[in-house]
Amino acid sequence: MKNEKMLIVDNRLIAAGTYEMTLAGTLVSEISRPGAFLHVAVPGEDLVLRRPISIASVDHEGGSCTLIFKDVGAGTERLARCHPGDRVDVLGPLGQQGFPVDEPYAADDVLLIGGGVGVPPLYYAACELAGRGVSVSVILGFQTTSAIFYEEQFRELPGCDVRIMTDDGSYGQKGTVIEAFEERGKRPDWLFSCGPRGMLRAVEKAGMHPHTKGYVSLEERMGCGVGVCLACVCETEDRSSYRKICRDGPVFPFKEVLL
Amino acid sequence: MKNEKMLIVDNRLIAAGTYEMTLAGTLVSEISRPGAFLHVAVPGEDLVLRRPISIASVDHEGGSCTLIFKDVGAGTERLARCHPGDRVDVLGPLGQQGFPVDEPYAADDVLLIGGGVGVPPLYYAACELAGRGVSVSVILGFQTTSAIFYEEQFRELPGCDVRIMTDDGSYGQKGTVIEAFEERGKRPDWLFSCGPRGMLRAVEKAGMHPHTKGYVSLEERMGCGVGVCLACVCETEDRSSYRKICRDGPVFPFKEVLL
Amino acid sequence: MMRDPRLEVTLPGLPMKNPLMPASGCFAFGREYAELYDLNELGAIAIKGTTGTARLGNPTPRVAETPSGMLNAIGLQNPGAKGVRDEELPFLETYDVPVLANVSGSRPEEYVDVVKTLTDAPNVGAFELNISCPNVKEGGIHFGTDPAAAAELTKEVKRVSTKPVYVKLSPNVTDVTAIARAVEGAGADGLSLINTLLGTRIDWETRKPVLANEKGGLSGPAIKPIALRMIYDVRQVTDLPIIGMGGIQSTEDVIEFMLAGVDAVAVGTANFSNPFACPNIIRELPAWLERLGVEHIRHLRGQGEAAV
Amino acid sequence: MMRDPRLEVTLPGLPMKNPLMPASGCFAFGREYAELYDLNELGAIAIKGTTGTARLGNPTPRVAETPSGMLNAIGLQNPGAKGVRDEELPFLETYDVPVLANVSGSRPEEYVDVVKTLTDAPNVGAFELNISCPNVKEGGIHFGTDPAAAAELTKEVKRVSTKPVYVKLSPNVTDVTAIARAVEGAGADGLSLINTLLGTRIDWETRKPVLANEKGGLSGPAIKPIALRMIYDVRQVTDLPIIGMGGIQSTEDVIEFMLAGVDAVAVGTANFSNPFACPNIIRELPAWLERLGVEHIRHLRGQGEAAV
Ligand SMILES: Cc1cc2nc3c(=O)[nH]c(=O)nc-3n(C[C@H](O)[C@H](O)[C@H](O)COP(=O)(O)OP(=O)(O)OC[C@H]3O[C@@H](n4cnc5c(N)ncnc54)[C@H](O)[C@@H]3O)c2cc1C
Ligand SMILES: Cc1cc2nc3c(=O)[nH]c(=O)nc-3n(C[C@H](O)[C@H](O)[C@H](O)COP(=O)(O)OP(=O)(O)OC[C@H]3O[C@@H](n4cnc5c(N)ncnc54)[C@H](O)[C@@H]3O)c2cc1C
Ligand SMILES: Cc1cc2nc3c(=O)[nH]c(=O)nc-3n(C[C@H](O)[C@H](O)[C@H](O)COP(=O)(O)O)c2cc1C
Ligand SMILES: Cc1cc2nc3c(=O)[nH]c(=O)nc-3n(C[C@H](O)[C@H](O)[C@H](O)COP(=O)(O)O)c2cc1C
Ligand code: FES
Ligand code: FES
Repeated sequence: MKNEKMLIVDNRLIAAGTYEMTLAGTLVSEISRPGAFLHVAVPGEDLVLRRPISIASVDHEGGSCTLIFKDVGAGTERLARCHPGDRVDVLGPLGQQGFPVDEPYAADDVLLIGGGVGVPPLYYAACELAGRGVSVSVILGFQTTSAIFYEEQFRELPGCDVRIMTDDGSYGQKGTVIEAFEERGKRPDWLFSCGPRGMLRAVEKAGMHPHTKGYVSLEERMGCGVGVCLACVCETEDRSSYRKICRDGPVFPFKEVLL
Repeated sequence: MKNEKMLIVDNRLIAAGTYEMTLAGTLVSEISRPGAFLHVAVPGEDLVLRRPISIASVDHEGGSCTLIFKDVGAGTERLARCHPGDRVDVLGPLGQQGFPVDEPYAADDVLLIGGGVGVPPLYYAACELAGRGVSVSVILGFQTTSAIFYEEQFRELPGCDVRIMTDDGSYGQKGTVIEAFEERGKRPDWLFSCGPRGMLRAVEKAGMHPHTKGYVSLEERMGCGVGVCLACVCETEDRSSYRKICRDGPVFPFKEVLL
Repeated sequence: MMRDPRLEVTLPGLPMKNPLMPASGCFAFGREYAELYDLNELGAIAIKGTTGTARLGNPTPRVAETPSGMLNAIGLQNPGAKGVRDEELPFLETYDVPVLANVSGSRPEEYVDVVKTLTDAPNVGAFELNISCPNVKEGGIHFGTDPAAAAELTKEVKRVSTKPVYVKLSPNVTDVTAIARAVEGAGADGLSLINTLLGTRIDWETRKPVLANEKGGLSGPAIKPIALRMIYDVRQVTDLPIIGMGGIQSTEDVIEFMLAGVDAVAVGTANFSNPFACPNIIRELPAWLERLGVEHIRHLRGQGEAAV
Repeated sequence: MMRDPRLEVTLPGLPMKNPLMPASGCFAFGREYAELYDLNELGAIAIKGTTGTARLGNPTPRVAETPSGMLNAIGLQNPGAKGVRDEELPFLETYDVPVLANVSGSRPEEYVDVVKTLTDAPNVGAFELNISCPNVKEGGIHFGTDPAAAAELTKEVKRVSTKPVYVKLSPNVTDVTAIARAVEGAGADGLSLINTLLGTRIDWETRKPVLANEKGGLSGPAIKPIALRMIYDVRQVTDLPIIGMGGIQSTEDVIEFMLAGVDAVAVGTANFSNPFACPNIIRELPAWLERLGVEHIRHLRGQGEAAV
């Protein structure tokens, strides 16, 4: 974990309201886990809380990493307006538990299910898996055509099978990722998922076979991002205690947490 | 009075911690009075009060005007860091009473006394006077060589006699503007002054002959800048009432206000 | 200016074209901003706090800056009730906008005097008793922190007023709902909240408080969450009309205050940073109603309360 | 890390290398920030509010953002006094930094229990009674708003504590000096102020309060002028040591709090925006002393009071 004023190398609109920001800095060398996130300070003094954004990809040789974020409020709007050459204050990488991309065997059936801006950490996971020779199936859900991003990038990964679902059917198949998941029939050995809470609940309901090793990346409003303030907790499945999403996660086995 | 996001055409360091910012916009057409000021919003959302800065010169044909300000705190620091091409939210021109530059005759003895960042509105006044064929004497006080600005610009005005005083004697003559004023002997017909309160008091004490028409530009912490909040008052000489510096001034006859 | 029936709200004494008014002390008596836009756009106008006789106010500096806020210690500089009646209200009469006359004083008799002097002015729609000005030493705030004193003052004013009376509550209290209930019991027709929070700043260079008055009232966005909380709490104990204020800068803020339970809002400090704050918000409101799927702005009132 | 004698301050139970400590609830029990810097740099450490038995706290969302501030409604999630004693304090014992143990509870007996459990821990230098947590329904804040209840609680705790006791005052009161005097009379060894101000935010999309708990405590730069004012006022009525907090972000802020009358400061919310806030300020302090021409930081204490 480092605190660094990273250089914005690139910041571009890649889909409706969705930006891809490339950051360079020494903390890139510490990034190793898909699911890890950066806690990004918003330019301007009035917003005191940092914004957690998942790492979408990392280029260790080039010393840069990529975030993909949607402009949904005051903070992401300002980040969207940043220019290459600007610097942004970043704390990270954060999160001690990511997607276990080192574990699947090449023959395993690995399925990634992502919705909207839940897609970025899955892309990082897919890159790592592909790098290890594991082929993955990906189901991505978006509201509509204009919201889709990274379809090509996924397709370019060796052995990556990509299915796009849109709510309005304007691209790919009309329907939710759950429908695609159910249509698929066979239950995967590994299931990595990230997206809106409702989608994650539906995935859990639809997909958790005893032998499926399912992992989910969670979101919650954060303060510190490092585990001291206790803002970002989620209940454990048995409701007996809490996990800190920022530190214990943000990725958890489906079985561990209550969605 | 207009509220406009003016374009920063230029912003450069011209002396120690002192910046010259050139702004373009339609409100320039309303600028007519030396002494008038702009109420400048500071970039960033956390500083809610605007900063009052005197107009140092105006170029009606080019549609631009110039401010000269010193970086003395959070607001002026951020303004100093603005780049050409940025926009800055400006309310102005403000102040209904400026230096009466239309009144002196060519033969009148007109003296301008300025200290530090009190110099800018006097430069605007000197330009107007010179334009009307009135020659002026100028006494400018600065702390030290590195703080001096606009000496050349004053000297280039036709008939302008410039004397520079420095506190440490590192340039011009060592001493205060008051010493230069007293050495000068004869009392002027017109005296326009702007600078720290202490300097203004000393000028008043040293210089107010019954026939001298003396004017002073005042500073006070401001809220609205337009006369509604009553933050920026100064007492009248007889202590019976208040004047609003932002609206009734910022220039007043020495006799009207209590310094 | 277009009138939009979806924005019209009627509060006691204040038939408003829209729920927006400039807050007391942040608009003087309207002359200055009238040079910038047509005051007829406003729902109402709260005028500067008026006392029995003219006051000069506090020495300067009277304002200081704080993170997302400002401190003021103007000290109720105003021309006195007669001055306001004879010099200021006639100017505002040229507009079709009701005036909310903000009344201050050191003793109950002073409040009563001001109300007597202004109550027959045709454009005064209602009074707003400032029982919470933190910036004058002799009184004012005392009425705002003691429920019994607040109630007594309300009663005395109600006795002489021919117009509805709003009481402007102080946030510098342990339990704002107790004051709200007390003044409701005493016959208040409405409430305004919040006034400023007491604060200070100290200058490390001079080693003195920045304000000549040492302390001042904190306003601006910084206090918005406190204002919302107090309104939210007061809305649970009374159905009186509430004029909400404290840090409102944007149309979104107005919606948030509505959801917390207000009937109308006042915009104070934001006028200083953006002199067009009021008309801009008014013009943006219709689009927000559509976005929210609301037929009339009053339907938002109190809709943000958790259904517990 | 260099020790600078000009920064050393000694408060009851807390011999501090410098007047800076992280504020309770904003540093947990030190483990996380210990990964970022050497905790030995700190003057002291205020640990998370500890209750008699473990608490799970409130549902999420537990934080919301506000202009220059934040709201929190954590609800005192903590492992309970025994957990803190057995699991957390031993870790902090590896550092040469006194601990200020923040104590919370619903009933006086709970405070007493916690203090009994922790009072013999070797690195607990003093207790800080959190009589002002706005985020748990059953009590806590009641002790903070009633002088008699605050005094009674202080007395009971003093009876069992072998360490000095600081009382952390609530800003949600009409007269903070009354509480300060009451707890001083009851034997408090020092004061901490301020805790958070009650606030709320409402989401226009969901039309519900942003916080699951509806309301939360406002902290951060927004509250700084209120904190300074309360400290300034309390300093006029007592000579007790004061630990000041509320919106401190920079070295300049620390100087301002010193001038207002504190003996030491605590940094809360700023840790979240800048995890190095504490060590950065500590490293900058010596240069500021030179700039101010002050031989020892304690010479600034209360120097910002107007000479009236
Ligand atoms: C571990 C993690 C990874 C994330 N990764 C991504 C990503 O890769 N791409 C992306 O677009 N978004 C991601 N998010 C969501 C992102 O943090 C929010 O969209 C963002 O904080 C919104 O900030 P805002 O100022 O624009 O919105 P506002 O609504 O103005 O924010 C107000 C406050 O609420 C918080 N907040 C609002 N929405 C969320 C949310 N969904 N999750 C957490 N905090 C929220 C903000 O951080 C801020 O403190 C992630 C969230 C978490 C927790
Ligand atoms: C009519 C008028 C004309 C001015 N013209 C110039 C000029 O041409 N060049 C120049 O350098 N300065 C000028 N000043 C002073 C300038 O306004 C302040 O230096 C500036 O506001 C400081 O802001 P800050 O944020 O850097 O300082 P901070 O100290 O951080 O400011 C804090 C608050 O105090 C106010 N403040 C601080 N110092 C002053 C001051 N001297 N006068 C008024 N408000 C102050 C700020 O506006 C702000 O609200 C003028 C002031 C007035 C009233
Ligand atoms: C400069 C200034 C002067 C004020 N004068 C008065 C006043 O005379 N009477 C009054 O009731 N409130 C007065 N107030 C308080 C405002 O009306 C309002 O309640 C408060 O500022 C909160 O709103 P805001 O955050 O939008 O400014 C004044 C506020 C400011 C900033
Ligand atoms: C997330 C969070 C948790 C807190 N928990 C506690 C606590 O357990 N006990 C306590 O006395 N104060 C607690 N506080 C209050 C802080 O210690 C401090 O008094 C307050 O936040 C003001 O300081 P600041 O503005 O620097 O944050 C908490 C504050 C925050 C933001
Ligand atoms: S955000 Fe602070 S504990 Fe997770
Ligand atoms: S600054 Fe508001 S009256 Fe002058």
